[in-house]
Amino acid sequence: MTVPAIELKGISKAFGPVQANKDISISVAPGTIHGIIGENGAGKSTLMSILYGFYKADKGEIWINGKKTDIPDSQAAIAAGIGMVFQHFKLVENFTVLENIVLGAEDGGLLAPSLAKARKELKDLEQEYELFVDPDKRIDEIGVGMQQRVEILKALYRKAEILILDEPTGVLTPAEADQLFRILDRLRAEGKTIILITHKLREIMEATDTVSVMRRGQMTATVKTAETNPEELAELMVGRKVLLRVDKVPAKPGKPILEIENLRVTDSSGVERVKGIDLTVRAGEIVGIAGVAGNGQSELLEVLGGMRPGSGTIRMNGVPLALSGPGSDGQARRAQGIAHVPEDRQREGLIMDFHAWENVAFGYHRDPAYQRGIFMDNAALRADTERKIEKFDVRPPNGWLSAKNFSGGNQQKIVVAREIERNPDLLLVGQPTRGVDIGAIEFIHKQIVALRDQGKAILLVSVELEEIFSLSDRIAVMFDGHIMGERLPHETDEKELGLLMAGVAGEAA
Amino acid sequence: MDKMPKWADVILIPLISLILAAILSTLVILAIGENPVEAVNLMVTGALGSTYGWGYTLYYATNFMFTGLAVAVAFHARLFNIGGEGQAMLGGLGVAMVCLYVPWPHWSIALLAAMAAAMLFGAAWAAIPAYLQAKRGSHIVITTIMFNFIAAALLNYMLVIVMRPAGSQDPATARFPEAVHLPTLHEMLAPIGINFSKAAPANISLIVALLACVVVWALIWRTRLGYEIRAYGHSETGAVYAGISPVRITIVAMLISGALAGLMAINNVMGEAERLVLNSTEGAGFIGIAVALMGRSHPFGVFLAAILFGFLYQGGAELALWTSIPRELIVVIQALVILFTGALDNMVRMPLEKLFLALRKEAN
Amino acid sequence: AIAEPAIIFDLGGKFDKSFNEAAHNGAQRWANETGGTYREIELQSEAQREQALRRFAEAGANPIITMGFAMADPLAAVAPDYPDTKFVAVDVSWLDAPNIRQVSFAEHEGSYLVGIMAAMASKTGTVGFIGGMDIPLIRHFGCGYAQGAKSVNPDINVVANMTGTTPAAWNDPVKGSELTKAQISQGADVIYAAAGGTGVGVLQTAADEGILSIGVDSNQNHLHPGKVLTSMLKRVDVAVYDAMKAGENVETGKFTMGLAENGVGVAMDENNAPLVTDEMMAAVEKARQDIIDGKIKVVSYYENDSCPALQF
Amino acid sequence: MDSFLTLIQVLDSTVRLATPLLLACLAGLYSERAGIFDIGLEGKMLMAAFFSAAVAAVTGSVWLGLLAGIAASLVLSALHGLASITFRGNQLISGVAINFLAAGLTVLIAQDWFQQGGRTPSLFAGGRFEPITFPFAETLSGVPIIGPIYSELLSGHSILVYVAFLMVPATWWVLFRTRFGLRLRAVGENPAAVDTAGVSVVGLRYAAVAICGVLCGIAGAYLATGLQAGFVKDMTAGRGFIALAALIFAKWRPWHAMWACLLFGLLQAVALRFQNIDLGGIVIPVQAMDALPYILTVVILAGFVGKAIPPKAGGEPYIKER
Ligand SMILES: Nc1ncnc2c1ncn2[C@@H]1O[C@H](COP(=O)(O)OP(=O)(O)OP(=O)(O)O)[C@@H](O)[C@H]1O
Ligand SMILES: Nc1ncnc2c1ncn2[C@@H]1O[C@H](COP(=O)(O)OP(=O)(O)OP(=O)(O)O)[C@@H](O)[C@H]1O
Ligand SMILES: [Mg+2]
Ligand SMILES: [Mg+2]
Repeated sequence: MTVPAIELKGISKAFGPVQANKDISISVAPGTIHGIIGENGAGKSTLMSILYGFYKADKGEIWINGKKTDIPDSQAAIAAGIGMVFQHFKLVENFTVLENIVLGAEDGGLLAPSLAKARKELKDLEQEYELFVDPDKRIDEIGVGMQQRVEILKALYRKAEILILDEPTGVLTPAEADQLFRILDRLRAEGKTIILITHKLREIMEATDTVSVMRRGQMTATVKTAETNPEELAELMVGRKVLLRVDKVPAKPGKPILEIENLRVTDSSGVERVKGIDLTVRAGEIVGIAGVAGNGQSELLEVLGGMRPGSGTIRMNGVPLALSGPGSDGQARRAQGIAHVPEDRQREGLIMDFHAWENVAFGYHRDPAYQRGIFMDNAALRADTERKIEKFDVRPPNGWLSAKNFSGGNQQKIVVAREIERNPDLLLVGQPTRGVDIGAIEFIHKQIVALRDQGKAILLVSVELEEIFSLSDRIAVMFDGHIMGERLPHETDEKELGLLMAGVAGEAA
Repeated sequence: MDKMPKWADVILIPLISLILAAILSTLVILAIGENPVEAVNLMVTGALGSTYGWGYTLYYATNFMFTGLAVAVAFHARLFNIGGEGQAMLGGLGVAMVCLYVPWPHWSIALLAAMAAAMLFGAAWAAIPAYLQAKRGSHIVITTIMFNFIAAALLNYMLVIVMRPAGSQDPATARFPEAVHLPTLHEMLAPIGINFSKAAPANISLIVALLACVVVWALIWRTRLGYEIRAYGHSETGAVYAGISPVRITIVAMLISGALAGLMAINNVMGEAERLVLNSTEGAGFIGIAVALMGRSHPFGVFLAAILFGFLYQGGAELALWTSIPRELIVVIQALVILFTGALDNMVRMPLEKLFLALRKEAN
Repeated sequence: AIAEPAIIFDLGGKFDKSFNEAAHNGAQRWANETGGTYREIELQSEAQREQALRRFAEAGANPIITMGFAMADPLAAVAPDYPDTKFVAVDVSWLDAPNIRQVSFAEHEGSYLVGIMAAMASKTGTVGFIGGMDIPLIRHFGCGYAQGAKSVNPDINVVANMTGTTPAAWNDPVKGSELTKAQISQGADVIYAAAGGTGVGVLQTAADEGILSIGVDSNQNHLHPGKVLTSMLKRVDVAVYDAMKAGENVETGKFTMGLAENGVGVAMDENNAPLVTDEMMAAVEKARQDIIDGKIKVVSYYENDSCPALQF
Repeated sequence: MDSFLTLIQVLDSTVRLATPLLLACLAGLYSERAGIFDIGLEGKMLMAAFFSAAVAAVTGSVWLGLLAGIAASLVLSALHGLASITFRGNQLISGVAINFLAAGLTVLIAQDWFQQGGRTPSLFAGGRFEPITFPFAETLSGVPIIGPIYSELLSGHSILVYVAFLMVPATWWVLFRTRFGLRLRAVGENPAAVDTAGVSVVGLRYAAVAICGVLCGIAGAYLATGLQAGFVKDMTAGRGFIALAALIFAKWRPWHAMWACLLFGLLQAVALRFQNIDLGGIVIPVQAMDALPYILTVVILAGFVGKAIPPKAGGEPYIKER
């Protein structure tokens, strides 16, 4: 039996009242790729941050290569040979690649020799692992794939023997992801130990030697990858049998509700994110937009929801919408019968410090039903909230709680209740079940389907292919601001969509 | 769950901060070789021991209610308006123009016009920083600081070159005519048999300030605009989602804030000095920051904090008059209050949160 | 009980080494001689003027002595409310209230004398004047000074600057210092500062740069012994002392203190003795007598708001 | 020739007046480059001015005065660090508090120690920084053009003036050529990157704030013991804010900071020397000159003349755990 490269014993960590990690133990063999999966908020990132000395565990021990090691800060982790690529990159955007790599690992007080040495070593590392980067480019000039390589190089430059990657493929196309896995293979061949965090079962199955499953802050199982299958892992992840499809009757699409022609969106830094798309959503159907995060889906939803300007034509029930200037904001969109469940409920959909009853009016606070003279009719608001809490089974059923005091799933229920109950002609839904438990997922999915069955149009954006498959009546795939193609769910599969998502044109697929 | 109960956040933390500030102030008084007990005694009798003292305390408190509300309204929209001083100066200019250049038949009409002018001028002075913040992202803290200095230069110019009566030596306007004299508390309370000091400057502006507290409360917690201001203050992305225009809210909140700061001029310029002098604001714009921080940006809190600072100011003036403690002691106290209730908030909060968490764990 | 007198110093504060300090000295002299006590406050801001007046009046102080013209307006408002209190206003001469004693000085006469000394001490033929806040009172000083200098040397060049337009100009030594340097570069080798606390900077820089300066109000010769030619004394101390001595019975009305009343003069002491020649002494003494006798008429700036000898 | 001499004089006074601005501006530069906004420059300078003058007056040694000034300013820096780094408070509010604290404490202590209405006694030789005369300044002063430039403009300032101007290349070098500078700039842009690279964010930020304190200390000491001969109440007179304005004007870069401070110093010098400026019929009142630095800053901030982008993480406390 070889000595494990990493051994965690009884790690616990609480953030205030939230217990992010509960008594976690895990052991990773050297020279292997060890996967960790778990739902959003399961505590994966927290655990790794503890290993990297970024957070301090409340309880527990860390053993590296058979030695009990104290890791009070990242310096100690680096010294112990640990490198980490965070879910959200930790790069200084207006520094060059080279400066980012030497930052914190300089030799001596002067910069010039450090940079020269790093430049030379970088060449060697590039050769060794096929990690090509331009050392003199600034971080804000290179793409995310490249940024990730910089992060990996940062770790290797610090002589990391253990490499932690936290959801490295979330921002990558399947092709880029494949390249990453080739690199990881090479690293493993060199004898390095790798911990790979992801929720994507496919990646786990393809890349890892061993896999651990986390749920609600606890480690529920560790199994050899070769001895398990996706179904079993999914069950371990959520704690019960997973329902892969939503029960629903076939769609009966009616007249077009939303018609998009040649829509273009440029973000605040001047980058074009949506590059001329055409799309129609009809009454009584759910159109799902699939794609890797960052390919323009968010911007599409935001333009439709009145959150940012765009150009081109959008017609709602045949009437053109203003895409910039007056009449293009969220208030106008709501008046035109568009409701919007935003991608990020905590930053957008709710005011976390408002009471639930104040949030129930959020976006509709100008509705005459909520007014009494020049004042807001708070009594009416609270009565309305009571009803919605009841109907959507929000727990705890207390309208006076602040939004931040509800769990993620219940927060999402408040948002969904508010938007669906408006009975809109068009419902925009972004990542409706991100970070929501399976029970709530089912409930929210049912509500969305019910709305469709009332003959409403629904545009769904999700990065979870599974969700797209189970809800959509029609699927459009976005890549790099374009719609690569539309498919019917029963006529396609994950493989084909994956190729589209990677920008491989439909004909070739 | 919240980390601690609301009452702890709203009452306990400011109270502890205040006590810390008081302890340090006591140390400062000891350090300069004075007797803190005597000093406090003198302050209390000087500020609260007579209707004269009360008259000054309430006069200062009136100023601070206006500027405190001004800072508070901006805080609700997560805007830090350090420009209250300049806005109040400009408000004074507006009041002086209205009072000097228009023949008013009665003080009541003059007061309404002066209020309008004060709010207009104060709001106008806040408008440019607001616009620049909203449209061009210029940091409002820096621009409002700059505008304070520009206001001082402008007022200097107006008083030295434009509004100084011929032959007068000091840079100040002429006295306002008798017709715009505002009723003082002495005049207002005499009919109901209360003999309030004739010499104290507290005047009907106090009533306006109290009304302003109520109006601001209603505005922030009972109207759509207040809802939008608070929503924007908590989350800009949320506001955009809800169709609340950040540009509009930034500008509107700052206009209201500037108008409130400007409105202070009816008290110090029209009610007290009855002419416009240099530095008539006496730093009230800055004290507004302390008042808003202590009052947790709630109008009732602002009201209480304003009274406290009114007391400190009048008490401090008395100290300067009867002892060798300079009036700057008040500036130090004010600094300590801002420091503890504003900047070092977490120093008090973090241990308290831990305490409440532990208490709750125990309870479970 | 006998009421205590009170004194209100202007913004420069009682240690401005000049105007307010003269008043402070007068009050101290009274206190030392009589063993009496008095109340005092140094104003910090414009807005405090009226409060200070009222507070002392309320507390029964009598007489209440105020320093500087800026107290005129608040006095006009407050004095009628306290008819039994006597007020003494230094540097004020234009109010009409029965209970105010208004004391003003013939600063132009004293300035004329120091102007003579400046012109006689100057080697470059250029002398300087640095005023505080630009108001008629200070022009009044400068005007007398220029006339005195020109009486010695009709071709003399008098450069004049004012520090500012607000009361801050009384207390801005940095600016006083910079103005001094500027005047030195224009050739001035004697500079007269009539600028309150700002003058400290003028005298300092003049001493640093090796030229002569002239102080004002108080005797400032000791500030830089051997470097301050003289000081134009304005006997504010006497005015304050007299008022305190008279107590509640101080006579009200308007009083002007000139050379004849010993209200203004030049300071001669051991600090400036080496600088003052016998010739200078004689010229000053002669001019003093001539002014008292009416043989020389020093034109006052107030007469028609302009100066025959100096363009501001 | 006459107007040339006037020009030299104005520039000479520009150098003197720009010095405290420059020192404070560089102080702010270190702090803000590390992500700590500092509107308390004014207060630190004021505190340093008082303590340097007070200690110089008592001991008769200007060098002890300088040390005391730096120490006093450092104490306020530590307070700012405590509030904004350790307790992650609002940096702007902390700055406001520090300004008030200095304004009040200086007068309070001055009154207690010296009973001179909030001033220190005037400083005499030994208690002040004397001008340094360059070699041959006297001899060369007669040479046309070069002479006055050498003997008036360059020579004859106190040592702190030269220190201030030498700090410009030094600051540039430290920020862009050393490891410390790289880390300092990084922590102002993305503290998480520095943290995960194994460098202490807190340590770096405290270091930056401390450097800021030292420079503010020198600035204040220069005011009270170089430019002036003693402390008077409120003697910084808004210079800390002009320095802040210059920092924005300079877009947080050392060389630009020098030019910005010289520009603002020139404005002050001109406003000092000429009351109202007559430009062929149009009279610019002195108040306009006084307000010009502030107006220029607003114009810069408005982004009409090149955008001023502050360090990304500036003003935000670094919070690892939400
Ligand atoms: N810095 C923090 N402060 C407070 N709570 C936190 C912090 N970081 C994480 N949490 C909470 O801890 C829990 C675990 O979060 P963590 O980020 O480790 O989950 P995760 O498994 O990585 O999820 P995801 O898949 O979304 O990345 C969540 O409830 C989260 O809200
Ligand atoms: N940032 C936070 N601040 C305060 N309390 C929080 C925070 N995040 C979570 N909580 C609290 O922690 C509890 C658990 O939250 P969490 O989001 O992990 O719930 P959950 O078990 O995942 O439920 P759900 O499946 O509905 O998301 C919630 O009840 C909530 O009150
Ligand atoms: Mg994570
Ligand atoms: Mg959850």
